[in-house]
Amino acid sequence: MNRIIIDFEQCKGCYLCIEACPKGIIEISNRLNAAGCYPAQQMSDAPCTACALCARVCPDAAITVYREVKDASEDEEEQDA
Amino acid sequence: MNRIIIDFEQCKGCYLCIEACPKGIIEISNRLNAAGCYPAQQMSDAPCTACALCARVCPDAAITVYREVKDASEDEEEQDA
Amino acid sequence: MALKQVYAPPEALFKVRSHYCPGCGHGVAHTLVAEAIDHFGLRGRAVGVAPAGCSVLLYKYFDTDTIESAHGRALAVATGLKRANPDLFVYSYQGDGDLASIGLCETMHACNRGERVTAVFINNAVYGMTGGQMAPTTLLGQRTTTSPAGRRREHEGPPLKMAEILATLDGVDYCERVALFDAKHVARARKAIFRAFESQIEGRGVGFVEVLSACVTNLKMKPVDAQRWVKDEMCSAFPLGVFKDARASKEGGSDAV
Amino acid sequence: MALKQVYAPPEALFKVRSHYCPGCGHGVAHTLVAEAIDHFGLRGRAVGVAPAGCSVLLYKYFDTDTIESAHGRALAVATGLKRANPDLFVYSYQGDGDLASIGLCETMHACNRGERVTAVFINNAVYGMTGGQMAPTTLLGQRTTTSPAGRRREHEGPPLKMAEILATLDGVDYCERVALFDAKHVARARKAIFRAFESQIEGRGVGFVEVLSACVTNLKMKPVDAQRWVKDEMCSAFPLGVFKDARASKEGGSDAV
Amino acid sequence: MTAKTQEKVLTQGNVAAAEGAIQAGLKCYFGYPITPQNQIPEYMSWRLPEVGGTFLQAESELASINMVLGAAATGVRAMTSSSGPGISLMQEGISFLAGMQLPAVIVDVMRCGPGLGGIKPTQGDYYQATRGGGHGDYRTLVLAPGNTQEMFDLTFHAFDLADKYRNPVIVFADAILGQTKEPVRLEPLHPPTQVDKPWAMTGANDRPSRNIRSMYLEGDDQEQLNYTLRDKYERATRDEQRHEVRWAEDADVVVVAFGTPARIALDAIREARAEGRRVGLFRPISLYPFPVDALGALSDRCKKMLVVEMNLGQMVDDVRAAVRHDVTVAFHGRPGGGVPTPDEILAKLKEL
Amino acid sequence: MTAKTQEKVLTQGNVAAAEGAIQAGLKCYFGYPITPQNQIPEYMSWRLPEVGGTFLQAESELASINMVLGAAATGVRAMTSSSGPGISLMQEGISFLAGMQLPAVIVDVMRCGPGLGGIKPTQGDYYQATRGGGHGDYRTLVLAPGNTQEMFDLTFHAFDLADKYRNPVIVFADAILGQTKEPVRLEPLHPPTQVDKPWAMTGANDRPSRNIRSMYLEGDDQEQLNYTLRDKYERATRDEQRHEVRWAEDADVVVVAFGTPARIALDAIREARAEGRRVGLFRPISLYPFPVDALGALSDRCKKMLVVEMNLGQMVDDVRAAVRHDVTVAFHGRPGGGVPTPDEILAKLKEL
Amino acid sequence: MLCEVISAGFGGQGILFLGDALARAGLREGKFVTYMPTYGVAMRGGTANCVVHISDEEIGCPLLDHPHVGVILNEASLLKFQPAVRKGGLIIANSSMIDKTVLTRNGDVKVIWVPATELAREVAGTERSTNMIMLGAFLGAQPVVAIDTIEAILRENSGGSKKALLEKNFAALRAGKECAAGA
Amino acid sequence: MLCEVISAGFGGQGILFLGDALARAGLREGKFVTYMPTYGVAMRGGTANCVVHISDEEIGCPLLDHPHVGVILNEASLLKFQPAVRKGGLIIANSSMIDKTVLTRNGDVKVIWVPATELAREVAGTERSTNMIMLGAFLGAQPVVAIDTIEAILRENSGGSKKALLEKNFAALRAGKECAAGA
Ligand SMILES: Cc1ncc(C[n+]2csc(CCOP(=O)(O)OP(=O)(O)O)c2C)c(N)n1
Ligand SMILES: Cc1ncc(C[n+]2csc(CCOP(=O)(O)OP(=O)(O)O)c2C)c(N)n1
Ligand code: SF4
Ligand code: SF4
Ligand code: SF4
Ligand code: SF4
Ligand code: SF4
Ligand code: SF4
Ligand SMILES: [Mg+2]
Ligand SMILES: [Mg+2]
Repeated sequence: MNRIIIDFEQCKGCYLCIEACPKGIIEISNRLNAAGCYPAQQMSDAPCTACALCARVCPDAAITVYREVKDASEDEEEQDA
Repeated sequence: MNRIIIDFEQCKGCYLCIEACPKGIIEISNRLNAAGCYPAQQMSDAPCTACALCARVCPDAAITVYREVKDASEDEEEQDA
Repeated sequence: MALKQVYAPPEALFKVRSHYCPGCGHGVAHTLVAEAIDHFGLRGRAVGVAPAGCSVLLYKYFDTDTIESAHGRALAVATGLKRANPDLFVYSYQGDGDLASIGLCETMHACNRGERVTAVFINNAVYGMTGGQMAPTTLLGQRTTTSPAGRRREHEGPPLKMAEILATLDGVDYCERVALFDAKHVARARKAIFRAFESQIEGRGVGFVEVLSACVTNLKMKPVDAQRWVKDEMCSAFPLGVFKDARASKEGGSDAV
Repeated sequence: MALKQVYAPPEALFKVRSHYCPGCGHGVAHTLVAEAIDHFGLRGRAVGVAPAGCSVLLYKYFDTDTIESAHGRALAVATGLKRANPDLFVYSYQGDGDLASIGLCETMHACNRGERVTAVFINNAVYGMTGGQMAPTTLLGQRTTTSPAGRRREHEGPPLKMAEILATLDGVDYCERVALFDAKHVARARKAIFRAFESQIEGRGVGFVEVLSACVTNLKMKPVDAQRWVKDEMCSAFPLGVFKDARASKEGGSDAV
Repeated sequence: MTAKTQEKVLTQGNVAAAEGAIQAGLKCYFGYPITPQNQIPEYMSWRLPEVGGTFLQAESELASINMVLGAAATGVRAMTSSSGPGISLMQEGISFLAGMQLPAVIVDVMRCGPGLGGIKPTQGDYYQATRGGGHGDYRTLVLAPGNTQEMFDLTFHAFDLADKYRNPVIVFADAILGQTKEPVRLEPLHPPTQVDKPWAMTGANDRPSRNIRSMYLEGDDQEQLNYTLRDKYERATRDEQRHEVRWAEDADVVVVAFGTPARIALDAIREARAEGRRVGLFRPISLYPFPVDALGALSDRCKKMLVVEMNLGQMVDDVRAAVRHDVTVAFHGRPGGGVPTPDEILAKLKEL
Repeated sequence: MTAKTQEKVLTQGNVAAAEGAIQAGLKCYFGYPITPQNQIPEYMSWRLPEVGGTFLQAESELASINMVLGAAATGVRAMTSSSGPGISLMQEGISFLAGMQLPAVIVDVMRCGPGLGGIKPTQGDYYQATRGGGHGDYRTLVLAPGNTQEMFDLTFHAFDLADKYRNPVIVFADAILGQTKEPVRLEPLHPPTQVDKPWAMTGANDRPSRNIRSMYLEGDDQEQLNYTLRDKYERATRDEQRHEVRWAEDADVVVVAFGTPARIALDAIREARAEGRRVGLFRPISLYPFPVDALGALSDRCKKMLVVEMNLGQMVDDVRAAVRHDVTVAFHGRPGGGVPTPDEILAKLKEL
Repeated sequence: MLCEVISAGFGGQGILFLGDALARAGLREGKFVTYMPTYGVAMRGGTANCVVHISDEEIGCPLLDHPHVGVILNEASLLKFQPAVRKGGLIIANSSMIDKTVLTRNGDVKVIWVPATELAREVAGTERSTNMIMLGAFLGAQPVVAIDTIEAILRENSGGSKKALLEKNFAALRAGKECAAGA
Repeated sequence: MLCEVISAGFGGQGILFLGDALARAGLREGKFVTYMPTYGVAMRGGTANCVVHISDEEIGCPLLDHPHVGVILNEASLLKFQPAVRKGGLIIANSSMIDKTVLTRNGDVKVIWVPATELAREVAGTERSTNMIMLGAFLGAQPVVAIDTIEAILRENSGGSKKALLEKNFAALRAGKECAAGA
């Protein structure tokens, strides 16, 4: 399944990703990170499209996006499209 | 008769007035002033129209223009027209 | 079936927690510039010129050579770098106080000379680093710590429109104003920055991008509200669009998004 | 029958021999500014701000209060004067190096703020006072003591068009470019300067006049030839005309002479 | 000194300086943001209009100082404030103010350098302020507050001095003084001194036109201008030296320090005295003119001096030049944001 | 010294300085016109391209110094030149160069101030050059040529020093030195010194990325930077003092002067010697570091010193600090374009 | 009598407000006081701290020297400032945000743990009153100024519109005080 | 041997060229030389002067001190510089432009009047050679350097195109020399 990973310590809790996600599948964690904020996280098992809109708007480059593919080598050029 | 007076010491001998005079009645004096140049002067008895074009272009405010009038008080506002 | 990374932070960014406030536009702009460095393979010859402003710590984030500059003088420093070694790829990154207030003289002259540099301009309508004072780009009526009653046209003049002004200068090859308030506009901003990189790579002149960005802290808004403010208030004072594209030989702000 | 004076030098000019070179445009520009002071009866409340440049000795010629300014800072000094005492009539007088090179930042910001001052700008395409170095307004191909092979677009950029640039700024009420190469154009320049005085008198904003003028010495030409050069070369690089008249609410360079 | 807290208000140093200027009759403030003095323009932005003055944020420090020059030329009281890089950018303008003999006040709340440096406290700009960082044979008068009350009092006083000498005056503070809040009496002890300004740009209405300039081309006029300035500086050196001295009567060792280090030294001296050491404190308040008379006299009576600064040793030059006898002048300083602690000073005192 | 005129070319001081820079391997010149140094940019505008370098007239001195900073950061030799007001405008940039530890050469051909002043000769900017007119605890190395040949030689040398210390170096001349033509050997006595620049901005191609800055925010890094600078200045003080001394062996009285006043003093001393007076000359060549060692040693041997400057007394502070015994240090100076004459100096010598 | 207090926490936790109120109260009670704030680089989310001196005689150094009291709101600040606190001094620590095991000072200073964030939510309904819980606890343990004086100061400084918050802050002060009394 | 020469006149009269040629010739002949120009404020039409020192030993002050010789091309300059000339010195004055009655030095210096402007027009066909007439006259009266050396210098410094002017200047030098010889 497609998914995003939000770096727990890198996230500053601005929640712009929540606003950006067309699927509404990002939520606020209830754990505090070292910097004193509650990071965002993907809702468990929510249907991510790997559209990366959340990652685009994240000011802290905290989000990595993964797509489920048949073979990990396809779509090489996607990132710079 | 209309006429101009060129201040002998103020004049720097650039001769722009000569170029500007539509009547061609300004010439170069053959006397040197204190600053070491030959001032411009009105040719004697030449027909000046008092158009003041020479004065307008003089960079050294060296030219005064006189028009012959019936009565010295007329044309008060001429200068700022 | 396997998981393939389709988006990851650019290589040209160090993986560190930044000092920027949560939701600050600087972070997004950094990512875009770093993506361009990656894309064009410039890490090995790029030099970044940092301003005085919230982005003064550029060196902590960009894995390229970087140099500090005195407040407002980034484009003079960039000129020195590029003239001394034209093989370098020189990008400057400045805030509105830096580029448009104290540095306006250097900005205009570098643009008029057509220095082969890429200038990224973060317009957040306020002095972020020093605590929210009025910027040259502060909107009319906007309250700041030095315009407590709101900026007044008769007293301080209206905000300066840098993209419009710089587009009139001969040495500017590309000039666009973009904004970061949603993903679509971030994508557009990315394109603009890539294009501004090309101005330099192709030796055409200054590539200039004005980026409307939220200073959440000094707006005293939540990040989401700050984005809305950028969209509603800033974008109407500062129309988005391409103000000059000398390569395409079509000028003017017609290409608005 | 009697002789009536129909033209005499203005009262606001002292009757002294100036230090200007024979044929230098500064002298004509001085006369026009002084005529405006006379016309509007401003001698008693006018303060002239002198630049660094050939016109640094303004105080020797103008019979109004006058103050020196550091190179390029005339409009900052003018701002200080006018803000401190709005009853003063403040006129600045600057060369191209002063207003458009080192002072560009102060020039732009004062114009954007709409300071109620009158700015006279003598563009003679060269640094007169310091011996003929390249100015921001030096023409492409023009040889100067620091552009011995002629100014090159790719190296120094093209001449800056101040009237066009400043006309884009909100605080400028009136902006015209004039030239002094013949009596007709001197008359037009006089009108422009009078109009720029009105910008201040009516509290409307900056009245700006760019005056194309001959630096005979550094052109190394006879005065008459230098005038022709202004007419032929300068006027084609710097089109004459009204670039902004906020009072008439019609803008643009259409009103060309 | 007693606390007399009833009439005092807890006030930040920067704000105290700003209000001191207001009370001195300030009419125009021009400035540009820079930490650690931003509270001055921020305060001025609402406070100055309240009293009918003009606040304008300038586009740069270069513009600020030249706006101040223009405003001062009209005869009103005008000021700016800044720090490190901004003060450096003002050096040309300050030189012009001195050469044109215009009164102006510049509040300089130092940050650590060189270069962009940081916003930590320092006194690294002593040379710049006291030697005239700009070009030419001029001096700025320099006043160094030692606490928040003096931020108010000396800024107020600076305007009187500026008018009296027609010269720029710098109020010279470190970031600790700028940021610390203390109880302050926000009223001056006397009204501001009014002086005639028969040189001001007021329009040549009923008088011959005037000119203000620094450039004198005829004969040796430029040289004469410099002698005029020298005469003023000599008068100031005679009349304007200020200092504070404590426990000097019996002191073998005197700590010389200005600004915050003098406060820090106070703690060290108290401890030293508690240990039975005879240590005194000399605090220069005017840095130019430097209080050479009092310090020279004191040097007749003590054996050693310890100069403490938040820099690598700048005022120590003036101390060495001022002492008369073979007094040992030792130095302890920390640059670049380092702040000497009472413990360090105490240790140094013990070493002497 | 002999005339050796065969190989020499009549050269103006400004041009000699410019050619000295070219011979040192200058790659980038950025500058802005100002009298009395315009011949430097004018010469550079055609000469530097000839040797493959870049000449660019900057929009201001502020831009110049920051362009120099950018160019120097790439590792090439870069310079600017200016005078009074222009040098004041560079103070922020010079402080940055020092803080960022970048090598650069600034030729300062003084004009008289303060303010706009005039273009007559002066030495009124000694404090500015030697005390660091900018903010922060930094110093610039300062070399003071005494004749046209030294305009060439010391400008050449300045680049080696700048690289050695990674610090800005000022070549400090008066307008007479800038304008006078004299026979000059326009070749250096040795090739320029090449140093590695493992800090330069060359692109992080095969190495980790680099950063050049003056701002250090972590812990006490900013303080440590200042100690690094201090260490460099201490090294320079040990290794770079330069001076010239004449007739010192038997001198009772020593004239101390730099630049043109030292030449003028030469005439006065010749006359004094002709009258049987034992007068010597001490000419500091490095002004920072000041040649304290040699001057201190000389003060052991003479009775009186007469400091001659074209200002109101600035270097005299350094002389007073350097002399070791109760040597009387007298001063004769003329500011604002006044030039001391041999007669005046002779008269002063007789008064002593 | 001299009391030097360091108060530290995240930016946004109201550290500076706490210090300012304490200094004003000291002044109101006729003491010499100084208040010195410092900021981190980051505008938000960084750390903030301030030092307050309250004394019967003129105050020398207004900076952090050897504080008698540390009022510590987060873990990073405890790590940073605990070594500075004087022997025999006092640390008030926010146990809601600090893992107690990071405390290294034991025995030579008195430590009072206050679950301030939680308490604030409880008694004031908002975490924003955490600072007042901490101040109340400090003054409960060591009454350098009266809580009444603090309340008077807060009342004066708050406009009418902030009445509700004011009451919450008073409640927090009292809850903090009680908490310390129980310690 | 030391010779200090002040040359002065209107800007544009070739004063600086005269001084420069003199100094170069001195250098060519193995002497120590200095050449120091000054300018007035006005770029054109003002006054110009320069000081040349030629000596067998190292030159101290390169400025105007007590000149041995004044080469004076206009009246204002004679008024200004005649007092400075050393007793026993020499003044070469351009009688075409100077009213002889303004001379106040009599007896204590040698004065040679040269109708230089007129002579230049005559022998060189242009007033632009006035300076060379004056230089010739000076060197005729006091041969600190050989006129041949001056000619060599002039030749080297002039591009091919200026040949005609060069010949005129040579003629002027010789005419000036003769004129002084006759004095
Ligand atoms: C000469 C100088 N003046 C002032 C400052 C203080 N200063 C640092 S950053 C800055 C402005 C920051 O605003 P901006 O450029 O808009 O950047 P932002 O922080 O908003 O990104 C100022 C005034 C300085 N460092 N140097
Ligand atoms: C800070 C500073 N830099 C340089 C100068 C030298 N300077 C004096 S006037 C001038 C430029 C003159 O040119 P312009 O402004 O075009 O006036 P013009 O003489 O042509 O009328 C310069 C560079 C100065 N006085 N101050
Ligand atoms: S946008 Fe980034 S920093 Fe903001 S909440 Fe989402 S992951 Fe965290
Ligand atoms: S990749 Fe798209 S769908 Fe998935 S979390 Fe991000 S925004 Fe939502
Ligand atoms: S224009 Fe004026 S200065 Fe020029 S020649 Fe005519 S009168 Fe003389
Ligand atoms: S007034 Fe007219 S006609 Fe008379 S001289 Fe002047 S230009 Fe000629
Ligand atoms: S203050 Fe504003 S610009 Fe600076 S980091 Fe915070 S949000 Fe960004
Ligand atoms: S140099 Fe040029 S601008 Fe200056 S006075 Fe002469 S002609 Fe006029
Ligand atoms: Mg900003
Ligand atoms: Mg010009």
